[in-house]
Amino acid sequence: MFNHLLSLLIWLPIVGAIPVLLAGSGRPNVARWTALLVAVLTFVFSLYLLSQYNAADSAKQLTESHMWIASLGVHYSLAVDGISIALILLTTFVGILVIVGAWEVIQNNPHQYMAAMLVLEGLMIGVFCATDALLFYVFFEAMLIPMFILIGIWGGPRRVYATIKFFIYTFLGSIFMLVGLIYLYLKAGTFDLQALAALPLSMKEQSWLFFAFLAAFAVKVPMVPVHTWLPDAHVEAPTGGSVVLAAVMLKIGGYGFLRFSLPIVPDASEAYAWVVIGLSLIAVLYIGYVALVQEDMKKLVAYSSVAHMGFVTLGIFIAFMLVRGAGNMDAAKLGMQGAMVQMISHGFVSGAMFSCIGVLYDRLHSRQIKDYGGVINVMPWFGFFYVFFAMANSGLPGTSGFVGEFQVVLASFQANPWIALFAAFTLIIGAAYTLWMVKRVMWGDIANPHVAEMKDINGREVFVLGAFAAAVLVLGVWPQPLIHLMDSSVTQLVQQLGNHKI
Amino acid sequence: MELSTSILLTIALAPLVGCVLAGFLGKVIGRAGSHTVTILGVAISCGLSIYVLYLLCTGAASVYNQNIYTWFEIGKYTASVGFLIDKLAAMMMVVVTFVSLLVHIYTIGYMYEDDGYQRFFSYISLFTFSMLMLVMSNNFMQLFFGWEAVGLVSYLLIGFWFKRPTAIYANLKAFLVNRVGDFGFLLGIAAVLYFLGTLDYATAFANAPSLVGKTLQITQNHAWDAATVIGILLFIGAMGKSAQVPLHVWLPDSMEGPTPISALIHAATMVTAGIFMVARMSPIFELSESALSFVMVIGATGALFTGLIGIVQNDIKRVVAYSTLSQLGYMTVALGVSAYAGAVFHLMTHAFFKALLFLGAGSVIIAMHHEQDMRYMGGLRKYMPITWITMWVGSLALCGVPFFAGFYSKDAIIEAVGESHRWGANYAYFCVMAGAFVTALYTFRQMYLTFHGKERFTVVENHGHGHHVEHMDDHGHHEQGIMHEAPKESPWVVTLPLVLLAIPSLVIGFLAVKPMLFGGWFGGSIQVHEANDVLGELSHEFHGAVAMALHGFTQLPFLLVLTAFVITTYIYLFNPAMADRIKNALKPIHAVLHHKYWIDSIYFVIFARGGIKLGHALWKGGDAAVIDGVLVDGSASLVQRIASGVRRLQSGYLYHYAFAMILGLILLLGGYWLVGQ
Amino acid sequence: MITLSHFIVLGAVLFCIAVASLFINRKNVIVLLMSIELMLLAVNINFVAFSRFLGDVAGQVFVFFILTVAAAETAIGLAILVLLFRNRSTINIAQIDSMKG
Amino acid sequence: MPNINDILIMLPELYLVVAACLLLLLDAFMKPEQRHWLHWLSVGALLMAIYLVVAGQPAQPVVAFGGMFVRDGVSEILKAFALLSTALVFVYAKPYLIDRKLFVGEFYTLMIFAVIGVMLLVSAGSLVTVYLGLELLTLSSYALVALNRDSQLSSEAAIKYFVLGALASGMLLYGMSMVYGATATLDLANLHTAAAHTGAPKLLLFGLIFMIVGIGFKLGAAPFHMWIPDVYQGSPTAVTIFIGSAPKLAAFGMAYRLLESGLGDLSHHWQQMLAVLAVLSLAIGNLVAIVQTNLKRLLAYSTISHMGYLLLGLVNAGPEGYASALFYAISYALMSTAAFGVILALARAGFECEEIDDLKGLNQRSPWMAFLMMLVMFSLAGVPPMFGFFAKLLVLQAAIHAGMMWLAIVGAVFAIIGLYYYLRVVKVMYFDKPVEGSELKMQADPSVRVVLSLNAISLLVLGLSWGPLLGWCKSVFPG
Repeated sequence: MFNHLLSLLIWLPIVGAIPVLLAGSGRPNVARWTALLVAVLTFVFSLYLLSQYNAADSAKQLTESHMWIASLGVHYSLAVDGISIALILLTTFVGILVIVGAWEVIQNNPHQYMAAMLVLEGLMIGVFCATDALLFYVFFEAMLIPMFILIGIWGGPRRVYATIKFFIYTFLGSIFMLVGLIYLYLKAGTFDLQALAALPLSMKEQSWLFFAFLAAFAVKVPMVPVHTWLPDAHVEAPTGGSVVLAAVMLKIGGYGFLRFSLPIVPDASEAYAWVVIGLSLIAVLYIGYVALVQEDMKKLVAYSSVAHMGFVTLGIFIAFMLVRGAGNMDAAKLGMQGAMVQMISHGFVSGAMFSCIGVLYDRLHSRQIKDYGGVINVMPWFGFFYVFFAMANSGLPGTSGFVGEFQVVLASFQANPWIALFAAFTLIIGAAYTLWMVKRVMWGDIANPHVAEMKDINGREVFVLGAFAAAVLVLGVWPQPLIHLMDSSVTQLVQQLGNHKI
Repeated sequence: MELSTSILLTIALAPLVGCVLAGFLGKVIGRAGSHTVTILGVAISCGLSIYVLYLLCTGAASVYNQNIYTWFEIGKYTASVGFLIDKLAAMMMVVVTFVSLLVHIYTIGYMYEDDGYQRFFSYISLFTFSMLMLVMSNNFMQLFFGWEAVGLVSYLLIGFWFKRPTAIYANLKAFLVNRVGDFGFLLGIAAVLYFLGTLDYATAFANAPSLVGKTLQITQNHAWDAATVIGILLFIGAMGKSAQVPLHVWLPDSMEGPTPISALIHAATMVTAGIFMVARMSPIFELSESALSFVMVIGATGALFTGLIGIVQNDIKRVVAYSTLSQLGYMTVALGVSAYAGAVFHLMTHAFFKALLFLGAGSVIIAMHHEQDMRYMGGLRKYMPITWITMWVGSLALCGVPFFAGFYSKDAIIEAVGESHRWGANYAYFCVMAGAFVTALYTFRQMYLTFHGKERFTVVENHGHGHHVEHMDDHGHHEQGIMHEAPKESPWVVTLPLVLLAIPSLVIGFLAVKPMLFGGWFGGSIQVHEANDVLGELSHEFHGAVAMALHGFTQLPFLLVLTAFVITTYIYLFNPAMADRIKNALKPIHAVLHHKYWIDSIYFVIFARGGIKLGHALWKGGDAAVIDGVLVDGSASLVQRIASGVRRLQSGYLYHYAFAMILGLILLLGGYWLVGQ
Repeated sequence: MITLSHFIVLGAVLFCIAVASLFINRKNVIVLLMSIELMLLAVNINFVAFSRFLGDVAGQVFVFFILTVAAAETAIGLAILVLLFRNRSTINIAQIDSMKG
Repeated sequence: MPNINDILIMLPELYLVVAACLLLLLDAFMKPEQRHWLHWLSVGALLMAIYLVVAGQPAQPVVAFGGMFVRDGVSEILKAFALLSTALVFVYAKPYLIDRKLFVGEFYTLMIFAVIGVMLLVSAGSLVTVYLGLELLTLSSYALVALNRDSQLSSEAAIKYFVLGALASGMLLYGMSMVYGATATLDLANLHTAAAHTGAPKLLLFGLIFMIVGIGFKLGAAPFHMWIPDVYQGSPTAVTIFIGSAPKLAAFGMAYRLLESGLGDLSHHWQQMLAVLAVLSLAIGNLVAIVQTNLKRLLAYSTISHMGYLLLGLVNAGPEGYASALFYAISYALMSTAAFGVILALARAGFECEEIDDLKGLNQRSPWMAFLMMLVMFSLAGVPPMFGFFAKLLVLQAAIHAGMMWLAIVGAVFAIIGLYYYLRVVKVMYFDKPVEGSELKMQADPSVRVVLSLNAISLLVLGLSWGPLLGWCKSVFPG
């Protein structure tokens, strides 16, 4: 089993979905408990994975490779490095929480809901493990199916529009990547990522490929201006869907940049880094202002996700300016680490925010800010979590939200003070939109009788929010373990940036 | 000997423990339980802080600078959590914990009717923890942590009575304005890392000289001096936290918070964090004349103009608030003229007497059942003698009457400014001088309106006690000037802190002036270039505290105070009508001051309203109209339209189908024919 | 003297007439069947002509196959025609358009 | 004179002819309630034929009847899958036929004859055989389309199919005559050599173009696609499902025989033409499908677009390209069989289940059916990990390899548009509430259940391990 640990992690949830489905709508509790069991097992195995991983070694580890399509030389090959492991842990962790979070909230066909969640989890883990481009692509796309179902069945009133928009938007982006990958395959005769990274490419080819990849991952992250699927998807998605979407799925975009754009088309990435950096800064400013005026809490948090993910792309691509411009490896690592920490942290924080909104929604069946007010009066414990996560969302030191942004700002100052200036603007605008929402939802006198009837969170919700809070706090107070986990991988990644292909 | 890490950790963490207990188990351990644990926590750290200071003063312990754990380590960049305990830090620790302790005690009396009793204690303990982290830090990262953490607690406490619209408006405003400062501060830290390659104080200060000559390329052919950039960026942070113009707007509003908070956070400790920070960074600031000039001018402006506003305020707390702004201005000026020691000295004295004034005001407010408008007070001295006397002590200290604590610090600052030859020093000198006069004006006015003259409230008996609670809840909504029972002196938990604060307000200056100002007491933690060492200049004329005080009686500042005393006495004791006549006479000026120079309103229109307008424009215009409307849904509907067009080709008629095939054939033939040519 | 090209042209002309009548005629289906026959005949002429002039028999063999198949085709065609008339009591092509779009 | 060897080579076909005739006789002397026997017998006959095809496959390509009949790897694969899909058709169709009083012997015999036509076509060694196979297939199809004698649509579809089919085969023949004129041979193998040094290249190309029209029609590639929607919609679903599967394989076989075996040297000419047809098919198929409300019609247009993708493989005009096209044809046959199978399984007397809205809320009524249909839809849409995705992957790869990047991008873009209407079907099944009183539920027949499930699941399984099949496809096209 031990050299199949990654396969186990991928397939356990997917196969585990079958008994959950078989439980049928007749026996919801069987389905729930089975799903929870599977999720917990997966999490345990991911912890075991962590224990097996040797952070000192920058090479990919726990490698698995079987010939998949002999006639094409395509392999089913898996391996992980620190970055992957961090994201896998995030996935499995969130995986449990969404199952618990949906416990009695989902009444319509819970078994299908849970099954979809498990399948989704497995596929996302697959994305983080795959070292073969085709395999990656398969997981990358297959992921859309369960999410499509999740939003479509258990979503809000405009769910159909939202979910189809989500699917087609993402598909649109990735189909061009597919064409690019095929081109690479015909050139290299393999889909193996390492081989592709070694493949020499002319600047012209690199540019085309860069934009093909950009199309795929920019949509996923999402970056301005291809972000508009996200608010719709989030608003309509069920709480669990939003949580997974924000916490893990968006990360796959950033992860894609690390695995494809940077190693395979380094020179084009350098040449067009300004595009990505520019878009990231726009994400921080433009989206910040857009978020400020949202009336729907989920939309607000969705937009704030876009802004926060802007830091991820910024941190990744600032590295180019630092490595190739200033030749400052450590600063590049700082930025890259910042991006990674930001990814993980955003996973926790946005997941938590969406869970909070879900808690409110379950009680009042509204996400409109104006329908709330003075919630803290009736839900003090919930209020504590809400304000805490809001603070994390606005990047308060001591919460995970701060770490990544801090590092990225520090790094980008090394590249160019102006970039840092615009990035740091998030301190103000981020606090503005988050706390203004808090003001209107939490503080104040009880706004209306409906609010007055709201009950404070129950044990299950405390568990979910508590788990998120613990993660946010620990990561905020002591990020070093995470950073150490990813350090060697990031170092190696940054060194790769140095070598030209032309 | 070396200070033991465990002691320092205890100092920092004891309040946190109290906070957690009171916060999460508040319902379990009850009110008494919560205030016991929190007070215990703070008392422990206060005692230990004093012990630490003692050790350092007696030289029994050397400066402590160690990392507790590594926060992150990436290549050559590391950020740690650690302590740097020198006299500067120790002094701050003592001030913070001491005032905090007294405020804790005071709160028992002040908040005894409030539902949020436990929550309140948890907050102020959390604040103490954050503030300690700030002052004990040995690196920029932790400094920033404390910096924002105190901001958070301030946010929570200003909005403590979260049912009040004004309170939750004020706390949002406070947090955001502070964030503007932090924005600069963060960039400052980034700049430090960029130029000095470290976040650790010791290393950074050691490398500081290397900044000379370094520049930051702003545009192709334009570069700024490194030290100036760092200095100004860091100082922007201080401007936010220490409420310097133009980022001062949040402090007066912060008076929405309960009075103990105003005393602890918005007068004694948190707002002085900026001053402390700049003093800490003296090695860097010393490298840039321009940065210091900037600091000085900002401070001087604040010192005078915010003080002026204080004259027209009627809310007893707001008067004190504006005086705080003005005093912070003084400290900043001192920093600006490189008289860091003076600034810190004034910081300390101010902490005591301003806390005293606030707590006194609070005591009055209790007595008046949460009436804060001085126009409905007067003649309170016979009801509450202790408050009355202690507040006079505080006021005289604030005005800088010789022998009082305030005198030594403030006079030193004024003298220092006089000595300085920095660009803008004359302007600063004028400001601080005039500021002394203004300070006296509003202080005495406040004392007279509150404690002297005839009572401007009527006592109506036979009202239930229950009204207190109600007043607690919606303060200020009752008809003003109507009391339901005669005001009475506050309980001992309230008066004890007043007395305990009155003592240092009286003597601390006298005792500490020699070592702190002229004795080089701070040692290496504050570095001043010879050229800038104005205090050094002054020290030649210094012949002991007594002499200084006696000399002070003949100086211009004291004469100004005296004039102000005479004027206010005449107006408010003998000829109350005069006040209104003056007001009418100077209507335009009064309007300007009353509207605080319209700065708040301008900010609100530009940043709040403007921001929302901009947001709407971007959302509706950018996202909704262009991206979704045109690109996404637009292309979708375009495809739909094309599709329904193409579908018409499928007419259903056999001969059309046949024709289509023929066309296809012709197409191929024609295409081939074209290729053939 | 009649050359190969004469036959080819003849075939082409017949073929064109047949094809044209397929979409010009909008009256009834029988005409369609006839023009299909015509088309096949055009093809046959081609084959015969070619096989004659190339001196290769295979072409003429093919013609026999075509004729046979054509017969079968017409049989089925007429069957469908009858069916059509029974269901719609018309064989007017212009009215056979219930499926479109 | 044909020797015994020729007979053996052609054994599967001959066997089926005999079987078909026997079934016809049997049917004549059989009481209606005994027809179930007939059903299973014909299924058995087909499976037997598969066995004969695969088991008797010679290692090397062999020819019989003086080169008229070729038995090689390509024909083997095509025959095997054509027979298999027809067997599936039989299984799915039974309940439907019974409900509609169409459960008659002709259905089986006609269809078997059609399959024989397919088998003949795909192993044709000469233009004559091509023509005969084609006609055998199409003539039986005409009859099948008109099977439902009382349906207006059915007869309309039949007449349209018939006339257009005749026109197409007429053009094919005309083209053949030209080619014959230019090369003086009907034998494909000789044609291949003769085409190289013909005296009349123009004539040859002229013929080629006409033949491409015939091929295009058989594939249903635009602009020769007009018959497809109406025939799919008009004919009984039990027949539509057949037309959608085996004949597509046949069409590929025909294209391969004529274009590669016959006129391989002219590839640089026909590549361009096929590229044009491909673009048109992708565009028209995907666009018009978006606005369809009738499920069968929607699938018809999707067929057109899929043929466009198949052509993407053919334009490569190399072994890799043929392999990918063959792979695509097979995947398409499986997918469309499954898709129509679901429709058949849900339809019953008085309820055709033809409209997309008929599937509303299927997930509530019959989750399993909904799941299967979802698999099929995502496979058709080409979403990994479904079989359909890898088929698309291969044809795109083939096109790019042929240096037609633009064509691949066109294919990719239309894949996105196509995605939309497949998602719509899933949406209707999963996201909509069932219509009150709609008797939407799964047919009871267990054989249908099992086979259909296997068929749909195979799309997922083959998606996860499509290597062997691809290997097989590649192996039959020697580089």
